[in-house]
Amino acid sequence: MIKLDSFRNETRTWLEENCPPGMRTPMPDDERVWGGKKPVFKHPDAKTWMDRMIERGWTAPRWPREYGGGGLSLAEAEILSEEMNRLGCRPPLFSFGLGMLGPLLLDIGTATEKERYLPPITRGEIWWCQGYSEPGAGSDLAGLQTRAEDKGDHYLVNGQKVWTSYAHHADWIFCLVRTDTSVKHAGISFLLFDMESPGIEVRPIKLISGTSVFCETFFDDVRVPKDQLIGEINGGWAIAKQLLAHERSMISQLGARGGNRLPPFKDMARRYVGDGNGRIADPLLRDLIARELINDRAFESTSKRAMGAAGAAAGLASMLKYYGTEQNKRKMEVLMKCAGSAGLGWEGDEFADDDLVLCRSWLRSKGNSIEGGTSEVQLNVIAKRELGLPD
Amino acid sequence: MIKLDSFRNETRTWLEENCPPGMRTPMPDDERVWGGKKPVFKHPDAKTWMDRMIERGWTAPRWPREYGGGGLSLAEAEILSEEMNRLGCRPPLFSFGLGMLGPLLLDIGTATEKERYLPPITRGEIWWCQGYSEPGAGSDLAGLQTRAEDKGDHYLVNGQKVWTSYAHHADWIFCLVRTDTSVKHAGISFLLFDMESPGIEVRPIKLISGTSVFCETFFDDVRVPKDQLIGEINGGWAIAKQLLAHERSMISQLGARGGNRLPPFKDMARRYVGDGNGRIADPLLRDLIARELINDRAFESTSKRAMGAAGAAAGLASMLKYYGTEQNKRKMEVLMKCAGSAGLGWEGDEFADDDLVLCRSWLRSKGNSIEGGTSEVQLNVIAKRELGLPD
Amino acid sequence: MIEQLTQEDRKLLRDTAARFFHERSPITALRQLRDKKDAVGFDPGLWREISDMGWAGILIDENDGGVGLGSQALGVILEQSGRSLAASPFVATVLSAAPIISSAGNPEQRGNALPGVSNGVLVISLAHEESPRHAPHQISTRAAKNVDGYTINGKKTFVLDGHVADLFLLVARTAGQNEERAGISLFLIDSSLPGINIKRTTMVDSRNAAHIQFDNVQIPANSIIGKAGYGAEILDPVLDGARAGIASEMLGTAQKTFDITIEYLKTREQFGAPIGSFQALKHRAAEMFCEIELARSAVYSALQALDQKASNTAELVCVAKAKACDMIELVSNEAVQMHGGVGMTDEANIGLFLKRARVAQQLFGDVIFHRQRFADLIGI
Amino acid sequence: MIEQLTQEDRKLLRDTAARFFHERSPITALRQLRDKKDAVGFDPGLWREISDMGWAGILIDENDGGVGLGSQALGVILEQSGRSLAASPFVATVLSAAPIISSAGNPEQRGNALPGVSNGVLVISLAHEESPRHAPHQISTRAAKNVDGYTINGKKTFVLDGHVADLFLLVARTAGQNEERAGISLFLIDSSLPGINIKRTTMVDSRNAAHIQFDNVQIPANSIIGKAGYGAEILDPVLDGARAGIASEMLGTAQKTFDITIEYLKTREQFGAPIGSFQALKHRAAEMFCEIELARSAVYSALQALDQKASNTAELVCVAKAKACDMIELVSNEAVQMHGGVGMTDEANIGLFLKRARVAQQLFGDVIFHRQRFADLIGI
Repeated sequence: MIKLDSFRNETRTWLEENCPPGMRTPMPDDERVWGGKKPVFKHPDAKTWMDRMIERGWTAPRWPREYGGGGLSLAEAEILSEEMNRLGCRPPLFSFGLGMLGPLLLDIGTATEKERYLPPITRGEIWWCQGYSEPGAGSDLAGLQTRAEDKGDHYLVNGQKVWTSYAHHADWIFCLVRTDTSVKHAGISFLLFDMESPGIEVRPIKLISGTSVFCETFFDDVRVPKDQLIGEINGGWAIAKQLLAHERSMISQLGARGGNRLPPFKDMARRYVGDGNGRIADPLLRDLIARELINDRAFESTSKRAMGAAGAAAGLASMLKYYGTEQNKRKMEVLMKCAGSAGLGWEGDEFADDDLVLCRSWLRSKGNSIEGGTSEVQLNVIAKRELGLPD
Repeated sequence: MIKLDSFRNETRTWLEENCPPGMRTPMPDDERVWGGKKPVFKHPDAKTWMDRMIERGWTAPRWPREYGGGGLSLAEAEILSEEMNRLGCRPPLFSFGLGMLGPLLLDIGTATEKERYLPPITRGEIWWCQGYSEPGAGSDLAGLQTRAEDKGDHYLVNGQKVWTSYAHHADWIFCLVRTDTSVKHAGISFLLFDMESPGIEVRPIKLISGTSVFCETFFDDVRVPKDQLIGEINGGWAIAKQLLAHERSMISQLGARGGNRLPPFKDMARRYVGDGNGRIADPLLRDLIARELINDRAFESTSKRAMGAAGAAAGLASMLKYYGTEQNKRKMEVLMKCAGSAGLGWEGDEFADDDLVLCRSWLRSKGNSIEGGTSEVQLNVIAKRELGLPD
Repeated sequence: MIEQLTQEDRKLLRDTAARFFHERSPITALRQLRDKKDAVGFDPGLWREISDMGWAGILIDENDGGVGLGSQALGVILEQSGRSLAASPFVATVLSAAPIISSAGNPEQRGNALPGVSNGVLVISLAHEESPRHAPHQISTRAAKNVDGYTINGKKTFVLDGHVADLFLLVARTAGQNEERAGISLFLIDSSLPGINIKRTTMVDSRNAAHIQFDNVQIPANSIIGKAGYGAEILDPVLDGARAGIASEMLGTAQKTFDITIEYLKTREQFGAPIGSFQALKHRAAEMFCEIELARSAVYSALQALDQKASNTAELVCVAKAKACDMIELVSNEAVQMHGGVGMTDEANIGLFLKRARVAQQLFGDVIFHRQRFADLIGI
Repeated sequence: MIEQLTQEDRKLLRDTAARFFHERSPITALRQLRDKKDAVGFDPGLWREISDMGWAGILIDENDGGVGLGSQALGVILEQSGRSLAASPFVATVLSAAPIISSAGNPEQRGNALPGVSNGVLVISLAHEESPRHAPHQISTRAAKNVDGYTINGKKTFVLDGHVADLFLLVARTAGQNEERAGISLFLIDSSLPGINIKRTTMVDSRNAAHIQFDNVQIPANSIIGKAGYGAEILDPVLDGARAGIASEMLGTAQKTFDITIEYLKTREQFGAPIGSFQALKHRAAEMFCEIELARSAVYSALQALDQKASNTAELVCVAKAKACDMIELVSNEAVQMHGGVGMTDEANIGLFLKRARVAQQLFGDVIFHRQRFADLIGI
């Protein structure tokens, strides 16, 4: 305990001295730092902050120091997180490399692979995207058809991915491909490759909310060196499931917080139907709002309980994904009811920024229960894994 | 039009002269007249009223006069119904013979069959019950196993039925039996037989609501004369579907009215949470009540529209059955919320009669969405017949 | 009493309207208006065609240059236009402003406005709401009497097609306090009067409304419709007509949303089978079918009551709009979910239906408003 | 601060309680009490056994003869007793009456009541509610001060196990008006005093409550608990403990209902397959699972807050009871429906769970009450 207390003190001091004031403010979506070969630092303090955290190994606090991580224990990492929250520090770097590929490689990668891929992730030098879904393989992910043919010294990749997040900005992709067409799940492999390889075309997809963070990605005779296969040939499905569980828990949390740009649910509700004292006079709207705030509390408790459970089961991850995203959709609908015509604006100066953000967030929330495995898929998983209901 | 006006006048006069005052009052469930070989007339005026209506042919107003019906046109029958409602006349006779078996025989019965079975129905001399479901054949009705073996001059029936309404009082049964075990739907036949035949045992089923109107019925080597087969041998499934559609519409209407003994929904709600002026002060309960009253109105309009549609499709009958029964369950739950502990009484003088009736009706309502084909079966039918969704 | 259409007439009208909107105003038309950020927000040529069909004058008496077919006929047309999300000043003009003039305008007002509406050359917008949630009597815009007429001061919001309106049907207060039913008056005024400041607002459904500010706007005395202070008596029944009308449009929109979704369920395959073969989706589709049919019955009953001037019309209108709101919220949400990722793309049409649904839900009162009003009307 | 149980202690307690209720108080026990119309309504022998396990004194301090393990331990036991629908005076005595004496009784009152509760020889019922819907401060029963003490006049309803109570914990008003929080006082009185008229009511869940009439009942001055007029300060936190306790029972009841139903889905065959293989039922089962887990988290959080005397305890209790109410309504209704005709028979147990569910929903406030209270507490 004494060791942890001194860690807390040191950390607090370091953060106070090193986190620039501009990095202690709420972060608009477009000021996120994603790193990559051509990094964008919209906020003037963002690069300083990222570089200082990289130097300390705290872009990946729990990873080993040899790969640029912080080498912290679980308890230390929690303290770091608490102290960052206390000061209101922004996360210095966002990346699917830190959140998804890195942990996977730490778990199953060879020494060579770890040395090759992990340091550029902790240093924010490579922007990774993920290639899972295909036009004909959404809920039925294992039905994917993108082929990787063994051409001796390389794989030749042909096919199409969809819903590749930020593929138009990404440097590399981690990608599920079919290496055996005679079987379904057992014919899938996991490849990493450079998005600058010849034969790759990326088209952003415009969403109903007006944003374009997802892409269609086309592969036409893309050559991938064979040493960029991770795990066993045809052993990709196990990797996919591991990554999916992780993605689900990320999305469920995102959903519970109601996205990033929108002020908290209670504040938004008060904005539209609160009186001067923050009370909500209309008893029916008040009841709708209270209902969702109650659900939020119960969901929070459940998330904590699930984290506490030794090795959260797939069924619980699915429960959190399902409930968190459906809950977020309900909250958005409640806010739309509160906002009335003020929430129906698409653009223009006549609407306040928060009003426009509400409308876009409401539309965007509809995707939460689709991306990362639809609600229907989550319910299937729960029925099978948690309840043992027969096929 | 003149003819109808004079029919209305005559009808009104006749009803005013012939319907005893005691038969113009709301009817408790236990004063229903079911007829049969040992008829029970709990109310002193009930027999007079039934006899007078039988004499006039108005226990079955639209059936041909030769079978004891009234021979009325659709328009005339509607006038009779309107005039009976105006005076508050009780239906003189309840029977599955009038509502189900009779219309079927009128449609597909032979002349002999009509002469044999219909007049006792209009005269209330035979109490019919229906033998459809079996312990292993509920939603999957065509999975029934009760065998009828061809023994030359008779069928030998063995097996078990369940949910036979009032089988412990009934004189005869119309019954689905298996006459071919090598096929499913095409191996079912429709038999009529005397419930006094040797080998029949009836056990009433006690429901969660405390009543026992349904029975288990056991057949052990019951001999049924071969001329009591209706329709073709192995042609019973078409008959079953015809009868089921009819039953569904009966139950959906029953559901919408909230059973018979309970005062109307709005009155009950006011009983528990109304102020002196019939207003409901609590805004949340008021909203719950208004919601269901709105659903009631929309359901009424839908029932009328469905009746108007030329030959209501199976999908629409299923829709009415599904919605009407689910709606009734919702209303009962709203009343239970309004009633609080007053609705939780099981028996004893400390609860008002309407309170006890509410609790029993709430419990009974749970069966509405099960009997006559579960809600799940109705949704299957809608998806298939109305929406054409693939199997 | 409005002339009643026969079953056959109605079927004919429905088929005509279905064909018209399908051919002349497909969903691509709405996309084009949106993507080129059209200044008008609807196609005036199409609006003229709609008028030529007699539909702009459908509620207007023959003596005033209309065809006077009544609410059920109107419902038939709106149901069809709802299927193709046709953008037009129908709601602003035909459904809400013109009926006020029809029911209470003096001969001069009628003559100036109604033939122009019927002919599709005049856009009149109802300038009514002052807060984001429908509140018919929450009027604080003041019309102060003076020797030359009235001076108007106040602010209006969510004025449909207000940026291109020739005239405003203005709801203002000549007496009384905010929320009071008494003291509300109606005025038919030119949109180009000095002191009127119009700001177009682009809505999520790609249609347009406006914020309108009135600063010391001087209007002539003969602008008033009906008797000063008794405007709510005129307005309230017209709003009921508009509510039933928008509910009809919602019915068409929801039905089309549902049709598209059922088609998708039959064709989209996952796990080696059409997703419409999965029972969970089947049951949800069947539940939507039930809700659509219930809403349909409610809408038809309300339209019939309007034509018959039935005493329970207001109640039936509440039932119709309340059911239509709940129903379309369910259907539009389920449609997007059942389309999966495709439903989230701007390229698919399903999102346009979702967007229109929420705007229509708010118009003339959402489900909460109508449940409360229903409860008031039936005295619980 | 209450002693915290370790994870291992709690697991041990849960296993012990599970085995105890399963073996000593199976559902058949409740059926027998019901069918023989038992005069007491619970098995006094069983209640003594429960007390011997130390569970009747679980909230009572060791100095008062209890074991003082706190709310989380209590929750563990109630969750298990909820699984077997065990009838006992637990709710009346342990959950609501005794904690009032524990928290505010004077040494004499504590000495007279608490050891008897812990030993299972004393039944004390909280005589509180005056209307059918939970309303903690809606007290019109009067306690009028006089030279000998107080005279009580009024009427109580839904007094759990009131027909066999030795003592009543009476909530009455010494000052103020109905609905006012101030002026409420608490009294510990003998149930056999002249002027007390007790009428047993048999409830749908086969448990018992009573209507109790007080006609000029003279009670001694030392019956009062705490300070006259400040009873709500004592009562309100105790009610929160009772709410969390009943929510724990509901959690166990719902979980057992769900377990039975899942088992049925796996074994019942229709159309040649177990009905649990049909996707629509699977999804509904999975949704129930989610709601149960959410309610579970909410209940555990509330129990923990009670033990830690956290400042947001009341909020968390509202969350727990509100979620438990909605969850058990869903689960009990779905369970009956999924059992089909079998679920409607008295012979199957599932109906008993449905009946108990609705009674528990009403106890100490239904979901509407708790949503409103939550909104009040968080200041919206």
